Amino acid sequence: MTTTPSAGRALPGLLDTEAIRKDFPVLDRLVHDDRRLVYLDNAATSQKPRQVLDTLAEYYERYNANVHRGVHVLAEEATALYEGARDKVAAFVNAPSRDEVIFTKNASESLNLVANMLGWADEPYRVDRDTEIVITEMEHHSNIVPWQLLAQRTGAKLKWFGLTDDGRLDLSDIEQVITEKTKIVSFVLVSNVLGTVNPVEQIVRRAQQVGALVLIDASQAAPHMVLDVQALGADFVAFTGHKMLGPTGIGVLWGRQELLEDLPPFLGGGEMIETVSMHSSTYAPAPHKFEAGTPPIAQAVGLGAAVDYLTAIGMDKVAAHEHALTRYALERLVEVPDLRLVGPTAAEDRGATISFTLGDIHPHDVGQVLDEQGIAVRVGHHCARPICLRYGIPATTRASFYLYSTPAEVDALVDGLEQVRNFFG
Amino acid sequence: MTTTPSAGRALPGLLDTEAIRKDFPVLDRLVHDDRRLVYLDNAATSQKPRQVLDTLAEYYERYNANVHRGVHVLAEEATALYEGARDKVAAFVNAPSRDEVIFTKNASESLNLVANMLGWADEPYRVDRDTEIVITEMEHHSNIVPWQLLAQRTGAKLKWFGLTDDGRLDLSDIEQVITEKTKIVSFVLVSNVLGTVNPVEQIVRRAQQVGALVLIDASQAAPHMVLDVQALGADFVAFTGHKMLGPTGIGVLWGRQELLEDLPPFLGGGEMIETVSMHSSTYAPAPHKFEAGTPPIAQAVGLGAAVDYLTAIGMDKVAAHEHALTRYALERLVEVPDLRLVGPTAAEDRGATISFTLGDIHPHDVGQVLDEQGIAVRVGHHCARPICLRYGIPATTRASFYLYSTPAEVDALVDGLEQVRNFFG
Amino acid sequence: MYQDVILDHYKNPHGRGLRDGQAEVHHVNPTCGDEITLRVRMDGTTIGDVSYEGQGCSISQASASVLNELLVGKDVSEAQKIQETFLELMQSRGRIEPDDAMEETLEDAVAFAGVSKYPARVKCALLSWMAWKDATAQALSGTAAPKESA
Amino acid sequence: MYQDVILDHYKNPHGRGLRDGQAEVHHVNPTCGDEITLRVRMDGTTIGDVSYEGQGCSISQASASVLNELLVGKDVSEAQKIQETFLELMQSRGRIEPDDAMEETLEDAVAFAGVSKYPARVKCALLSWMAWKDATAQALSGTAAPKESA
Ligand SMILES: Cc1ncc(COP(=O)(O)O)c(C=O)c1O
Ligand SMILES: Cc1ncc(COP(=O)(O)O)c(C=O)c1O
Repeated sequence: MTTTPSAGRALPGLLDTEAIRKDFPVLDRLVHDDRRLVYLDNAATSQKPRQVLDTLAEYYERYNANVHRGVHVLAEEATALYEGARDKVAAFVNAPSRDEVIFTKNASESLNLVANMLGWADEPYRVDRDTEIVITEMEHHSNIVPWQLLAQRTGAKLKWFGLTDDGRLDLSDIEQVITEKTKIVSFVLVSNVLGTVNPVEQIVRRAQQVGALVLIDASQAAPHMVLDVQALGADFVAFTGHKMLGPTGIGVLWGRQELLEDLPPFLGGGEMIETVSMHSSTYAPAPHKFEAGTPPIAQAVGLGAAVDYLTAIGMDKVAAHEHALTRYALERLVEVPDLRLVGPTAAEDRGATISFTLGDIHPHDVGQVLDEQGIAVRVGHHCARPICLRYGIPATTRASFYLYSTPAEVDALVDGLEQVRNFFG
Repeated sequence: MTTTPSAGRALPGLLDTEAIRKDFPVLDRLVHDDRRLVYLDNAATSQKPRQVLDTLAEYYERYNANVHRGVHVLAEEATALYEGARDKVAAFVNAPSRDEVIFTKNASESLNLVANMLGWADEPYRVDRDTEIVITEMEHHSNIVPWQLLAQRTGAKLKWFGLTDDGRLDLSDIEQVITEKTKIVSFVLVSNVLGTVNPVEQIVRRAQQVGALVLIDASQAAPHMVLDVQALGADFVAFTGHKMLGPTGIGVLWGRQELLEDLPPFLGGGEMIETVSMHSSTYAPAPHKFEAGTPPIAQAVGLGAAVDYLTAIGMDKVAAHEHALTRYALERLVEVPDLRLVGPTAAEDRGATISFTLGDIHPHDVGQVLDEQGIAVRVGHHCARPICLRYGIPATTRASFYLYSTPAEVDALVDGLEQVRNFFG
Repeated sequence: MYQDVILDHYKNPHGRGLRDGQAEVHHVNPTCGDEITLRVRMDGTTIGDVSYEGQGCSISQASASVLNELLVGKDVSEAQKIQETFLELMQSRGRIEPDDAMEETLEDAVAFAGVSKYPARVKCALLSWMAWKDATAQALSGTAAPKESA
Repeated sequence: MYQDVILDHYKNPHGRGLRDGQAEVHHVNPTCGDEITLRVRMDGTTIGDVSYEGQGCSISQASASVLNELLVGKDVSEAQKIQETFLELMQSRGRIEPDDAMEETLEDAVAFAGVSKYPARVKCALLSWMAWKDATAQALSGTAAPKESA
C-alpha cells in the first residue's frame, strides 16, 4: 500500500499545524539516523512548546526563590508567578475560586489525595467498613490502586462499572452499582486506552441522588477539550501537567471549596500549616493545606505558560482539530487488514486516542517496527490492564494525537502498519 | 560602620567563586533598579547553574517522553536519562544499591512517605497505639506534622528531644526518650534555623539498641557536605533537589533495601504496580513501588546534572568553603551591636546557616531594609516554629550561604544590618 | 514603604494595651508569626475603645496604632467604611494612587499605600484591621462574653 | 534487531507446549504483559525437557524456542553456564560483540545480541531464561511438586 497523499490534508477544522509545529523543537528531531520523528504517543505525554521552555528558563534565570515566606524581591516575584499560575489554571477550568486549585506532582497524587482525605475524614465523608467506593473497569491504574488500597485499609467495598463490547461504560445497572452506601464515585472522563468520552451527567446525577461525592479523572480531557468544572458538576477533578504541554512534575486537583475546608490534610509539612507547636498544629486554608513542602514552583509556572498557549489557540479549536484527525484516522485504519479497534469505532464521543490489535502480531513487535520508521506509538497495557483482561487481549498498540498532529502522520502510521504486516506476515 | 574591605577575601579554603558565579545567571541580576543581588537565602532554596538549566532544556527539546513503558526511541532515551539520574544520586550518597533511591517531589513527601509506610506496615515496623515516635524540637515542620498526623491517626505517642541554650540537642535523657517502645526516630542532620550539625552516631546507636528505625532529614546536609548513607547508619535519609542546585519538584528518599521490600506502598497508581486486576494488585519492586504515576522526569534528570556539578567541584571542597565563610560571618556578625545569634556561636559542628535577632527590631523589618539594599535573607519561623517558642522569640532573621557565596557578601550583610539599626534606631 | 508617619506610629503607638471591651479576638499571621489580641468596646453604635496588645513588625504595629487613632469615637458604620477603604487600598498591589477623598477618609492610614506593593507585608498591615472587624461583629451581635482587663 | 534466526524461531517454535516436569513456574513481564509458564524435567543432572506455554512478542517467543533447543539434553552445569553467558550478552547494552567462543556457546541465541541495545526488549528476551533458572533451581532442590500435563 502506498500513501494516499494529502487525502486528509484538507480536512475541515484542522489547525495550522505548520505554524504550531515550529513551536515544538522536538518535532524536528531525526531518529534512527534520518527518520523524521512522527510522535503519536501523546496520551503518554505531550511535547512542550518553546513558550513553556522559555518560561521555565526565565523563571530559573531571573526569579528563582522559595515562595510564600519571603520579604525579598525574588521571593515576592516567585510567589507572584506561582500564585499567578494558580489563577491561570483556575480560569482554564472555570473554577469558581482560585483557592480551589491545588498543585500536586501529577494526576496520580491528585487521585491519591482524594482517596486519603476520604479515609481520614469525619462524617459524612468518611469511607469505612459500611460504605462503598465506585470506579469503572476502564480506569487508569492511578484511579484503581488508590481505591484498592483505601478499601483494604478501611474495609470499604470496591465496586465498578463494566464495559460494553464497543468500549463504553455499561451503566445499565447504575442503580445497583451506585447506592445509598456509596461515598465516592471516581471515573475517567476520557479513557487513555479506548478514547471513550464518558457520560458525566448521568453518573453525577445518580451520585447526587445518593449523596456520594464525584471525582473525575480528567487527565486525558484537560489537554484536549474545553474543561469546565462547574459544568461537569463533580466535586473533584484531577489532571496532570505533562500531558497538556506543561512540564513533568506538576499535577492539579480541583475541589469544591466547602469540601476542601472540611476534609483533613494529606501530606504534612511546611507551607500547609497555620501554626505549629510540638503538641499540636493547625492548618492553613485550602489550597495551601494540601500543598506540603516546597511546591513544584517552576513546574506550576510552566504549566501556567502551557495554559496560556492552549488558551491562545482555543480549546474548542484544539478539540475540533483532533476530532477531524480522529475521524480521518479511524477511516484510514479500517483499511488495514487484520486491524481490530479496541474502543469506539466512530469518532463521536471519542478522543484522539486509538488502540488496536493487528492480527496475531504482538504489540511489542508492532511498536518496534513502527519505531524503526520513526513512528512513536505506545504498546502494552497503558496502565489500564483490566481493559485488556476485559477484551481478552494481551496488550494493544496505541496511537494518540494532539494539536500538532497532522493527517500526513496518520498516513505514515497506516503505511507503517503495512510494513509491520509484511515483516511478520 | 564601613566595610572592612577584603578582610575575608583571602580566607583559606574558599572556592574560586568568581568562576563559579559565572555559571549562575540569576546572580547577575539587579534588584531595586541598580542593586546587585546578594542572595543569602540558600537554606530556603539554592540558585541553579547553567549546566542544570541546559540539561533541562535539552531534555525537553530532544528526549521528552514518558518513561519505562515505551519501545520507541524517545521513550528509551528518556528512561535511560531518568534511571541514569538515579545512578548519579545513588553514587552521590554512596547508596549500596541504586534501587534504594526513590524519587519524590520534595523532602516533605519523602518524610511523609516514611510516616505513612510505618502506619500501614506489618509487625515489627508498625506504628500503633502501644508504640512511640521520637523527633526533636529543632525539626522543620515537614518533620513534625507528618508524625503528629501519624500519632493522631494511630494513637502512638510522639516524644522529642529538647534543645540546650546554645542551640544543640539535649540528649542527656536519651535513654528515657528512646525506649523499647520506640518504632522510629526521625531527626534533622543540619538544622535549617540554628545551623547545628547533630551527633548522628549517638542517636543511631541508641535507636539500634532498642530496635527502632532511624530516618534522617538531610535536606540541609546533602547540598553542603559529603553525605554517605552507609556511614550514617540510618535506615532512611530524605533530602530535596531544589536546595542542592537542582530543579524544584524533585526530592529523594533513600531507604535500606530490605525495608523497602517489606514495607507497604504509599501512593498507588501507574508505574508502581506489577500486575493489576479489578480485584487486586501486586506491586513492583522498589524503587518503583514508591513512585506512582509519571515521575518528575525532567526534574530527576536536572537533579542528576546538579549532582554532577557538585561532584565535579567536590563536596569536601564545598564544605570547606562554607566552613571558612561561616567562621568569617560569625566573627563579623558579633561586631554588630544588639545582634544575638540563635544557634551555636562557634563554627564547629555547624552549617552555613546563621539565624539571629537584632535588638527589638522585628525580623520583618530587618529583612525589608536589607532587601532594599539588594540583600536577600529570610525572616520568620523558617518552618520551624517550635525553635522560636523554645527561645522565646517571635521570629529570626536568617542568612544562609552556599558555594557561590563570598566574603564580600558577608560584608554587605554586616553593612546592611548597620543601616537597619540606623533606620529603626 | 517606611513612611515617616509609619515609623512615628511604630515608635509611639496610640492606645496600646488591653482595656475593657465587649469582645476580644486573637489573630495570627502564620507567614511571619505576627500576633495581636484586640478588644472592642462599643458605646451604643459608637466605637468606644479599641485596645490591643501583640508582637509584630513595624508595619503591623503602626497599623494598629493608626486604626486606634482613626476609628475610636467614630460611628460604627463610618468606621466600617474606613475599614473597607483601607482594605481596598492595601489589596491594590500599588495600583491605587490615593486621591483627596481617600486621603480625607484614611488620614494617616494613607501612608500605607506603599506597603500594598509588597504582598508579604500587606497581611501585616491588615492584621489589626481584620481583628477589629471580627471583634466588632462579635460585639454587635452580642455573642461575645465581655472582657475585662486584669 | 529482528534477525532471521529470531523470526524463524518465532514462526516455528521448538518444544512449545506443556509436558511433564518436576517443577513449574509462571513468570510475567509487567511492563508489557508477556507471560510464560515453564516446566523443567531433570533426568539426573541432565536437562530432560523444558516445556513451555505463554503469550508474548516475537522476542520472548523466539527466545523460549532457542532456549529449548539449546539446553535440552545438556548437563545442568553446562546449561547454567550457557544461561549466564546469555544473561551477560543481554545486559551488555549492545557493548559486547560476540566472539567465536561466545558464538560456540550460544549458537542461535547469539542472534539476540542486537536486542541488548533495546532495554525495553531485554526483559522479553530474558523472560524464559529467568523462568528456566527458577524452575531448575526448584527441580534440583526437590521442593517443587511434580507437574503433569493434563
Ligand atoms: C531541614 C529541612 N527539612 C525539610 C525541608 C522540606 O523540604 P521541601 O520544602 O523541599 O519539602 C526543609 C526545607 O524547606 C528543610 O530545611
Ligand atoms: C486517564 C489517566 N489517568 C491518570 C493518569 C496518571 O497521570 P500521571 O502519570 O501524570 O500521574 C494518566 C496518565 O498516565 C491517565 O491517562
